[in-house]
Order: sequence, then structure tokens, then C-alpha cells
Amino acid sequence: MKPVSKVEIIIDALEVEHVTKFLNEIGVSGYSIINDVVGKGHRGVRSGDALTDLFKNSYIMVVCEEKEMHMIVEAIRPIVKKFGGLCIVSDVIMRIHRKSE
Amino acid sequence: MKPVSKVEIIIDALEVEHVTKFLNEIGVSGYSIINDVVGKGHRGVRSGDALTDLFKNSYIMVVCEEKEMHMIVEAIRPIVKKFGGLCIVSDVIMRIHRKSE
Amino acid sequence: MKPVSKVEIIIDALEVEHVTKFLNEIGVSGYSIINDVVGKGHRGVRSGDALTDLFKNSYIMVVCEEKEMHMIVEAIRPIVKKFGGLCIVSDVIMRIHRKSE
Amino acid sequence: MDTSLVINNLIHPPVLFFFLGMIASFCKSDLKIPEPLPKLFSLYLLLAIGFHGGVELRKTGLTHEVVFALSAAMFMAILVPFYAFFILRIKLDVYNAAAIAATYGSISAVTYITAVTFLQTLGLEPGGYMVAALALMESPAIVIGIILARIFAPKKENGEDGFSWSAVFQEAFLNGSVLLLTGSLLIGLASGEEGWDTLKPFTKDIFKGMLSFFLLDMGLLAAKRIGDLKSAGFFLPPFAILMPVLNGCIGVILAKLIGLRAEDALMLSVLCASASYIAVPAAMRLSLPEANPSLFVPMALAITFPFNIIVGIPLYYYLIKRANALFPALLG
Amino acid sequence: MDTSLVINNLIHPPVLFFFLGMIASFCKSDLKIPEPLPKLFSLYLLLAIGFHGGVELRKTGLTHEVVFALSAAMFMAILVPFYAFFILRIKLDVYNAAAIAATYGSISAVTYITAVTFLQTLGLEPGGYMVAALALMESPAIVIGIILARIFAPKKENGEDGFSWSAVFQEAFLNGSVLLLTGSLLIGLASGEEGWDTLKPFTKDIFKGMLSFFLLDMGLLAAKRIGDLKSAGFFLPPFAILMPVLNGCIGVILAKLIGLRAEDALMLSVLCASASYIAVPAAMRLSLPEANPSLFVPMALAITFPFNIIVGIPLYYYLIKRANALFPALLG
Amino acid sequence: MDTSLVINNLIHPPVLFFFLGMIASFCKSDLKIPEPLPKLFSLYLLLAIGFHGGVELRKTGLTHEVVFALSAAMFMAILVPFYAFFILRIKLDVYNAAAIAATYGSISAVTYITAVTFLQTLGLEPGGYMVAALALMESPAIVIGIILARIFAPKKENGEDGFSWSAVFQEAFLNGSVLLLTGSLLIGLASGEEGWDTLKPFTKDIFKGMLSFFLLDMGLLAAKRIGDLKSAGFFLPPFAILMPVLNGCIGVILAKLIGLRAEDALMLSVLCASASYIAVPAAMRLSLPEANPSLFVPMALAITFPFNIIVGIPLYYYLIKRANALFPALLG
Ligand SMILES: Nc1ncnc2c1ncn2[C@@H]1O[C@H](COP(=O)(O)O)[C@@H](O)[C@H]1O
Ligand SMILES: Nc1ncnc2c1ncn2[C@@H]1O[C@H](COP(=O)(O)O)[C@@H](O)[C@H]1O
Ligand SMILES: Nc1ncnc2c1ncn2[C@@H]1O[C@H](COP(=O)(O)O)[C@@H](O)[C@H]1O
Ligand code: NA
Ligand code: NA
Ligand code: NA
Repeated sequence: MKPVSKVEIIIDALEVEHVTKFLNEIGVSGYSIINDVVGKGHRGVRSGDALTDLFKNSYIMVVCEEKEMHMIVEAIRPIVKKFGGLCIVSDVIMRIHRKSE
Repeated sequence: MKPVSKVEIIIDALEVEHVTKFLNEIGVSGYSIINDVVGKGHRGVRSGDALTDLFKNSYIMVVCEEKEMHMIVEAIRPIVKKFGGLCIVSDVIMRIHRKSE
Repeated sequence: MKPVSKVEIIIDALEVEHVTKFLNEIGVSGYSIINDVVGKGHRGVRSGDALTDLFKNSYIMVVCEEKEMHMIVEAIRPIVKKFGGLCIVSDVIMRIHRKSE
Repeated sequence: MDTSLVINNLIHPPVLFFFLGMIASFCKSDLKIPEPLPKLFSLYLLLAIGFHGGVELRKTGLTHEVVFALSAAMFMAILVPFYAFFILRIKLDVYNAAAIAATYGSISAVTYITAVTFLQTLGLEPGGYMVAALALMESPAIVIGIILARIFAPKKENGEDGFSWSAVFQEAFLNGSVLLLTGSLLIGLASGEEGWDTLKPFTKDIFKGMLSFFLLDMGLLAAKRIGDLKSAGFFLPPFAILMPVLNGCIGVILAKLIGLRAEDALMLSVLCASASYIAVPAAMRLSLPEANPSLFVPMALAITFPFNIIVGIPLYYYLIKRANALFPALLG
Repeated sequence: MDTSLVINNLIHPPVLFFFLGMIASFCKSDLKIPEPLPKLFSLYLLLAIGFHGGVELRKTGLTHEVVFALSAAMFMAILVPFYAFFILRIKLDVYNAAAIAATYGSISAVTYITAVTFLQTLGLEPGGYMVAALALMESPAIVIGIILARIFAPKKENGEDGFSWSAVFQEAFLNGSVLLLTGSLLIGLASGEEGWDTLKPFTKDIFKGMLSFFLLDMGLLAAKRIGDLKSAGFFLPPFAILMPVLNGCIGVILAKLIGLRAEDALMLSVLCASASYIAVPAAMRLSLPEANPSLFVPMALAITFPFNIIVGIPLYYYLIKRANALFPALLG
Repeated sequence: MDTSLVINNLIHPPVLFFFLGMIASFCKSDLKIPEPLPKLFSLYLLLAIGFHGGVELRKTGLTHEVVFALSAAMFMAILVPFYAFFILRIKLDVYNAAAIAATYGSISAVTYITAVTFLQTLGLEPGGYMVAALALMESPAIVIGIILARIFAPKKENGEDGFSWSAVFQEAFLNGSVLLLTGSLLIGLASGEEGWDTLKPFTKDIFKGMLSFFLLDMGLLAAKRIGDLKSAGFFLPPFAILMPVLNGCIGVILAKLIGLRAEDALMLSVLCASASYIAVPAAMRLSLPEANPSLFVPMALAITFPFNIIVGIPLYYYLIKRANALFPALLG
């Protein structure tokens, strides 16, 4: 039972690798990704393209310490600014984690 | 770094278009949709049907101002009431957004 | 408009049935599942296997009363401890629900 | 009834794969055909039969017999939902009665194909133009069902209920399966023999294999849906067997009256007897949201469909043979 | 221009399925081919044409004619993005001009296939080695586009902009579609006639059927993307028609100069005229993120592609015939 | 060893597509076959070989030779996990040793198919009834593996460990791939020649093409999984090569003893030598969750599978030929 931060990022599917590279560098304990997220934003409707991976978003969730959260936000800020999407943060309680607690 | 509302809606996949029409009318800055959500609720197990889009849910997330949140909730209340699902709201911090901040 | 708990579970895709069995026993009003979640954690990268359902996660979300939340956490603790993943909890406001409110 | 007909029907590979699917599901095997592969097979089957039908229709032309057969099909597509509705009203509310009536008024393309396969094992070939009957019978029942619901449903307090006829016609005549079937039929009609030669290896040669694969999946799906009917009471399961028999018999009689060949008579009866589990449920969910899809989907998919492909098809064929034997005079 | 050529092209089943897809989309039908089925078809088509081309190339060997045709193809792949870029700069910024130039310098395999199909309905068969031209023309335009952007783009303040040439070559020469096409071509080359006999039912017999299915989906996609061009202004839509005509004509002239047979001349023109909507957009998105994919994807997919398969192919063929009639001397 | 055998095996299109997949992955190309398409191919292959085997088995009947071959197969399926387990215990804990032993006791259908293809290029055709051996050998190793784990694992403190034999048998004998293979075999058996004619274009003609596509994907997957073995130490990679060679040799000897034809001897050896990367890993994950799937999946998929299809198959065939040359007396 530990208060932690939940970072949620919605970003161009093609930038996911870019973001996970940063997450690995920062050394977060883990992250989860949901692909095939569609949506609408400043760049209009993004409902996927059946032939390429264009016009599609991914959702990345990282549960981490507050300190790490700040590092993540700073690291991905330029990517999100450039390729759109958003990053929101909220406080959650980590109830079960494999090796921590 | 701006406190905003996160609206999460789980609804019959066939009603998604209906909901996004309302969201566009209200003029939210964007929304994200995850299709192929299965689950269980008052109407029993909904695990999809391979031939039609029946018995399947979608997840819609909108990050918006508190004022917009109230408008969204009122606009979709009749749809959720009729076709099931739910709508929850929580407070989050918008850390990065393409054009705002 | 009712404060409730949102339980989010990320777990090995093969254990989903196991978890939903517990949720049904506890008698929660419903749950939602997103399949095909990939990610990284203590067990390394889990990006799926095209031929089996190995190396893949699922995301389970349950919106419930705080009391139920505690029961859920206790029920699934051994599964999460054994098969990895995590369980986080946060407070949300239930704005619309089919039969309650 | 000639049991060899039933057995002959049953040991045909596509039907055997249907059983394999059902058995796999009953044994709780983890065999599954992941989405959207079932859709690949169903799109393929619609494209292939539509195209084949169009090519055949071009060969035949609009003969006397074709016009008669198509009129009979149209007549049944409109008639069935009416009487089905009033039978169903005995036990059900207006919305569910209308939705189920529409389900039984419309057709199942895979049941149709299985009947063609059944005939082929007997060395017979139905007129390809019956595919036009298939296409014609898919939509009307949807419209009739909704008309019935609007006539008999209690009026809403506030007049405004968001209902729009144009959305109904959209759903009825432009839904994916209707459009693909009709479109492929027209393409077959336009491209004729030459087009057929181009596409034959795709639309004909591998057809039975794709059908087997699809029926394997249908077996899995049907078995999975049977459980949904536990809460449906004692009325609907027998209805899901007796209704197709009744519709099939009326089809047999009608075919006799207009003098169809035995092969075509079987196709007409099967169309009458089959129930829709793709186009109609999707349309009803949008146009009659008050109806419960957990009733009409499993009825069509888990009872009527297996019943027709196992018992129904040989039964209707047996009846046609008997009718022809008893009243030969009517023929030619 | 001989209208029978156009009509002959249009009533061919694969092209008709393309129209069916467009119509379905315009009628707002819910017909859709869910992901990743379109990818199955596109992977299949690349594998099949690559393999076929390789087998043919082995039969022909590296003749005089083959070397000439491949050199011409390579020349055009490098030339087109240059002049396209400067034409586009009239109205567009550097990034979008470079991305669109790359799009038109590269090719569309499905347009190529449709042209083959067109020839086959006339009883002709292009040299299979033109598939090697197809493979050769896919990547260079990507590199040229990026070179142009880097030469003409305003220099970034801080030198470090995360750009890497190795990533560009990776994207250009190792992207999935290029690799599958080239790899299959090499496999065909290595396995020859014997390998062909093994795979023929898969890569040839059902080919037209798979193409029809894919074109059905392309119709749906193209119609869906047309709307994206509303905000594109008055410059780009005409460009998306005139550019392929210009490129196609240059192709016709070049083919004449090097003395290609009419069949091969058509293939070269079609390659020049076609625009990429798979490999290039994906590469541009990663290498030129400043360019707007909502411009170049719909141009290639929703205008140039339909234009080519409906009007372009018969038009280029007509021009080739005219050229051969006017200047017969150059032949042989 | 006759190198022409190896080369002959290697330039066969399906095997070349496997290499293409591996190369694409090593070059970090973005070529991928998105899910669930690989499942479409694997389901298709199981259905096709099961059905074909059933039809063949019906033709042959249960002869002396068939009974001998099936008994030998069954014997090996039970024997291999035993000795594999004790070899593996040298370095591994009980759970991983049991899981890997089960992996090597079971079989890989695609390795089997590739061996059939290898024989066909030599103009030979193995007895179709060997598919029954394939089906028989898939499950027993799962059960043996779990028995071994339960005998040798340290007893849990609290007796109750949620273990259920019925779940194990469920997993072993009713998992999707076993059920589809066995079911298709039975359907082939039931429908015989007549059924074969119906499905041949689907299950035979396009078979090699589907296999090529699937092997392309297997190449991609195998290359992707090789990295997982970095942390596996120095014991397992050699094991993943030597174990199949050992099993294959025992298969060769056994086949010699019971006097199988060279073709069938190869199939038996290949079945012994191959390792499961579909059915067993999935079963182990559920029944032996203490074992680490990042060990046994890449061993079977990224080492043993490529080894067998590249070197193993021609090697075992060479040994069979040598054995027949040295001890001709045993034959006939
Ligand atoms: N206010 C929002 N709420 C939820 N998702 C959003 C919002 N704005 C943007 N998105 C998501 O982020 C993606 C990219 O946004 P943009 O870069 O603004 O086009 C969109 O396609 C949506 O999926
Ligand atoms: N308490 C809950 N927590 C999470 N998801 C729920 C809950 N109740 C319902 N749902 C989701 O909403 C869908 C529709 O619910 P219902 O209309 O109650 O059948 C279900 O299939 C679930 O996906
Ligand atoms: N800190 C984290 N934040 C988000 N997701 C995580 C985190 N740690 C683990 N996960 C998810 O849980 C799965 C299993 O984790 P593990 O058992 O630690 O390998 C991972 O593949 C991720 O999808
Ligand atoms: Na009917
Ligand atoms: Na071009
Ligand atoms: Na083995």
C-alpha cells in the first residue's frame, strides 16, 4: 500500500519505441502499452490506416515514484510537443506489485 | 501543469459514434477510444460476437475542463442509461498537451 | 454522483479467467477487460507471441465500493504475486451507472 | 424419411467441421479462431456466392422461371415476419417479437451454401439465379419488423423518439453483408463468363475449404451461445425449431405451386426456413434497441442454424420429393 | 482515345470491386474489411508478384532489353522527385514538397498489378522482369526526398536534430514492403521453374481473387480519405492528376527511345505514373515528421490511385499505341 | 553427408521464405505479419495436414506397418521426456527440466510438413498415415513432463496447491492444436476420397503457398526470440541442437528395427527430433507456472526448429540411407 504516480501518455503509435527507450534509460520498473487507440485531437480524427501504421495512437501507462514521474514528463515533453498527444498524471495507491510493496 | 477532469466512459461499441457526435458538439479538445473492450455488467457477460459488432464495449476517455465534464456527463446520460455501461470521473494533472499548457 | 474505488489490474493474459472467477465470487457489479496489453516489468519485455497466448498481459478494471475493493485486492494478491503484474487503486466519482446512482 | 439423405449430408466435410467446432466448445477446448478471421471467411463467402450467382443469372437471363422464383422469395420474405410476429406476441413483448420475426423473415447465407453443397453430393446443381433470391430476401424482413414494432408498440410520451426511417432503410439495404452480396452479384452479372474464368480458382475451387473453416467457427460460436438461452424460458427454443419447419414447408408448397425444379425448390425452402444471425441482429440492435439480442442471436445461431444444416435440409428435400411423387401432374 | 479500352478495363472484376468499395463508402454502408485483413492481402500481393517476377527474370536472364528497361526505371525514380519537388515548392513548404515528391517518385504495386491485368484482358503479357523495375523504383525516391528536404530546409538553431542517414536508408531499403517484394523476387530467381510449379496455385491461380478483395478494400479506403483533402486547397488535387499524366508520358517517351515492347512500355509508364501510399508515407512520417501525412496519403490513395486504374492505364496504353503508329521506325 | 541434399532442401521456396524472415528480422526491417494472421496460417496447416492424413489412413487401412510405426511413435513420445529430463536436471531445477523435457518429447507440425516437402522434391511421398503418428505424439509428453515434475519437485508446505489432473489432461489432449489436428484427421477418415476431392484445392493446392507464408513468419519470430537466450547460459543452446540429433538418431534406429520404408523412417525421425513451440509451451505455462517460458519457447523456436529444417532433415535422411546401405538384410 504505497502512494505512487500514474503517468498516462497518449501518443502517435510510431513514437512508442522512442518513448520506451526513454523509459528504459530513466530506469522505471515497468510500463504497459495498449496499441490501436483511436481518437481526435488538434490534428483531427486519427482512426488508423489499414495499410500503414499512420494515423494511430498508443496509450502508455507507467506506475512510478513521484520523482521518476517528473523525469518521465521532462524526457517525453519534446516528443509529445512535436507529435501531439498528451500526458496526464494522477495519484494512485499501489496495492500489489510483484516484488515491491 | 493544470488540474483537469478525466472522464472515462464504457459503453456499447455500437453507441460510440453517438457519443463522439455529442463530444464534438460540446467542443471538447479531443478524446481517445479503445475498442474491443469486453466485460460484465447488469446485462451479463459481453465478450464480443465474431460476426457482428454486438456484445462488445468501447472505452472512451476525455480529458477536459471541469465545466466541460459536466456538459459531457449530462449529454451522454441518456445513452448510458439506455444502453448500459458507466461513466466515471476523476481529477488528474495535465502535464503535457500539444498546444496548451 | 458517488465516490467509488477504481481497481486496475495488469496481469498475465492467461490468468484473466482466474481473476474474473474471483470477481464473480465476490459479487462485484461488473468489470471491464482490455486484452492485448504489452509491456515491461520484472520479467522483461512482454510483447506477445503470435502463436500462443504467452508473453501477453491483460488490463482489468473494476469500479466498486471501497469494501469490495479490499476483498478484490486480497483475493487476487496471490495470483499477482505469482504471475506478476500489478494492482493499483484510485478514487473516482461514479457519474452514471445503469441501474444505480 | 430417407435416412441415407441425412447421413449423406452429415458425412460431408464442411458439416463435419461444424460438429468439430461444437465438440471442441463442449469439451471446453481452447480451440478458437481469433477475430477478425471469422469475418474474413464470411466476407469471402458472400463475395464468392454473390459473384457466382451473378454469372449464372447472366447465363440464364430473366426467364419465366426466374421471375416466378424471385417473386415467391420476395413474397415469403414479407409474409414470414407477419405471422411470426403474431405467434411470438403470445409470449413476448412487442419489441422482442418484432426483432425475432425479422430474424426469421430474413435469411442465412451459410445455410444456403450448405444446401447447395448437399445437392452437389447428390450430383445436382441448383439454378445459380437463386442467389438473387438470397439477396432479395435479406432486407425486407428488417423493414417489416420495424414497421410492426412501430404499429403495435405503446406510443412514447414525448413524440420525439429519435427514430428515423432513413436510418432504417440504411440499415436494411446498405448494411455490409447485403451490399457485398448484391454488389458481387452485380459484378458477376457485368463480367459474365470471362470474369468467371478470372476468378474461378478463388471463388469456386477453394470455396468448400473456406466454408469448412467457417463452419468450424460457426460450430464454436453456436455452442458458446447455447448457454445464453437458459434464461429464455420454454417458449423460444421450440419456436426456433418449429418456425423453420413451418417456413420450410410453406416454401415447399409454394415451390410446387409455381413449378420449380426440385433443386430450386429446396433452395427456396431453405431460404424461408433459415434465420439471420448477422445482418438482422446488427440492424435490430440499432433500430429496435429495446429488443434483447441475447434472445434472437442465440435462437438463430445456436438452434435454427444447426437444426437446418443437420435435419432441415434433408427434411425439406425429402418433402419436395414426396410432393413431386404425390402430385406429379403439377410438374411441367 | 479508344473508349473500348477504358470500358474493357472497367468491367474487369478487380476494378469493379474497387468501385463497389467506393460506392459502399459513399452510401455510408457499414461494410468494412477489419484490420489486419487488408495487410494479409497486401502482403500476399507483394509476395506473389515478387516471386512471379523472380521466376520470369530467371527465364529471361539479364538481356539487353532488361538492362535498358531497368536503367530507365531507375532513372525515372531519381528524376521524378526532383522536378515534382520544384513544382510543389510553388505552393508548399519544403517539408511537404519533399514528402509529396517522394510519394510520386515511388510506385504503387497494386497499380502495377492492375495494369498487368489490363494487358491480360487484351491477351498480352508484360515481361515478368518488369517486376524488378517495380522493386528498384520503390526506395530511391525516399532518399531523394529527404536529401531535398535537408538541402532546402532552413537550418535548425542547434546543430543536433536527431537526424541519422542510417535510419533513412533503413527506412528506404529495408521497410517491410520493399523487403518482401525484393526477397520474394530473389526467392523466385533462386527457385526457378521448379519452385514456380510448387507455388503456382497459391501465387497465380487465386491471385485475381485476392486482388479483387484488396481492391474492394482500397475502394473503401480511398473514398474514406477523400474528405481529408477538403482542407488541401486548390493546388494539390489537380497536381494529383496532372503529375501522374506527366510522369506517365515521360515514361511513354523513354520507353519508345529505348525500344521497349508495347507491353513493357505500359508497365514502365504505369510505374512512373503511380504514387506510393504504403512505403513512402510510413518512411516520411519517421524521417520528415514536419510533413503532413493528411496531404500526401489522400493524394496518392484517393486521387492518383483511382485515376490511374480507371483512366491512366488505358490512356498510357493508347499513347504508346499512337507513338508506335507515328514513329514505327524506332521499333526494331 | 551428401551436400546436394542440404542444398536441395535449402533452395526450396518455403525454406527460402524462412530465411527471408530471419534476414528481415536481423536487418531490423519493420516487416511483420500482424496478429492474428500467423494463427490463420497455423490453423490452416493443422486442418490441411490432419485432413490429408485421415484420407490417406483410410486408403491404407490399419496395416501391420501402420501399427508398427504408430507404436514406435508412441514409444518415443513417452521415452524422450524421461531421458531429456534427467539430462536437463544436471543444470536445471525440476520445473524447468520437466517443461523442456515435455517440449522435446512433443512435436512440431511445421517441421513435419517441411520434411514432407523435402521428400517431395526428391520425388518421394511418405505414408500419409504418419500424420496419425504426428497427432499421437503431441500430447503424451505434456503428461509425462507434469508427472516428472510432481514426483521430483519438493513437496509444498500446505498440501493444497490447486493442482488438478483433469486440468492437465484437458490441456494435454484438448488444447486447440491437438484437437484441430485430430479432428481433421477423423474428418478425413470419415469422408475419404470423396471428401478429398471436395477440399483438395484448399487443403493441397495452395498448401505450399500457405506454408511459405507461415515460414516467413516463423523466420521473423525465431530471429526475434534468439535474443531471449542470451541469459540462458552455456548449457541450453547446445542442448537444443544435440537433443534433436540424439532423438532423430534413435528414431532412425527404431525405424530400421521395425523395417519402415526410408520415407516413413524420415518422418519418424523428424517427429522424434522436433520440439513443440505451440501446444507444450501453452500447457506448461498453465500446469507448471514455475517453469520459465523464456527458456523453453526460444529453445524450441529459435534453435531446434531452424536447425531441424536446415540441417536436421537432410541429416536424418542421410543416416537412414547409410543405415539401409550398411544393413540391407533387415529390409524386406
Ligand atoms: N482532450 C483529450 N482527451 C483525450 N484524448 C485526447 C485529447 N486530446 C488529444 N487526445 C488524444 O491524443 C491524440 C493526438 O492528439 P493531437 O496531437 O492533439 O491530434 C488524439 O488522436 C487523441 O487520441
Ligand atoms: N462495476 C464495473 N466496473 C467496470 N466495468 C463495468 C462495471 N459495470 C459494468 N461495466 C462495463 O460496462 C459494460 C456494460 O455494462 P452493463 O450495461 O451493466 O451490462 C460491461 O460489459 C462492462 O464492460
Ligand atoms: N511500473 C509499471 N507500470 C506500468 N505497468 C507495469 C509496471 N510494472 C509492470 N507492469 C506491467 O505488468 C506486466 C507484468 O509485470 P512483471 O510481472 O513485473 O513482469 C508488465 O509486462 C507490464 O505490462
Ligand atoms: Na427465413
Ligand atoms: Na511514380
Ligand atoms: Na520430439
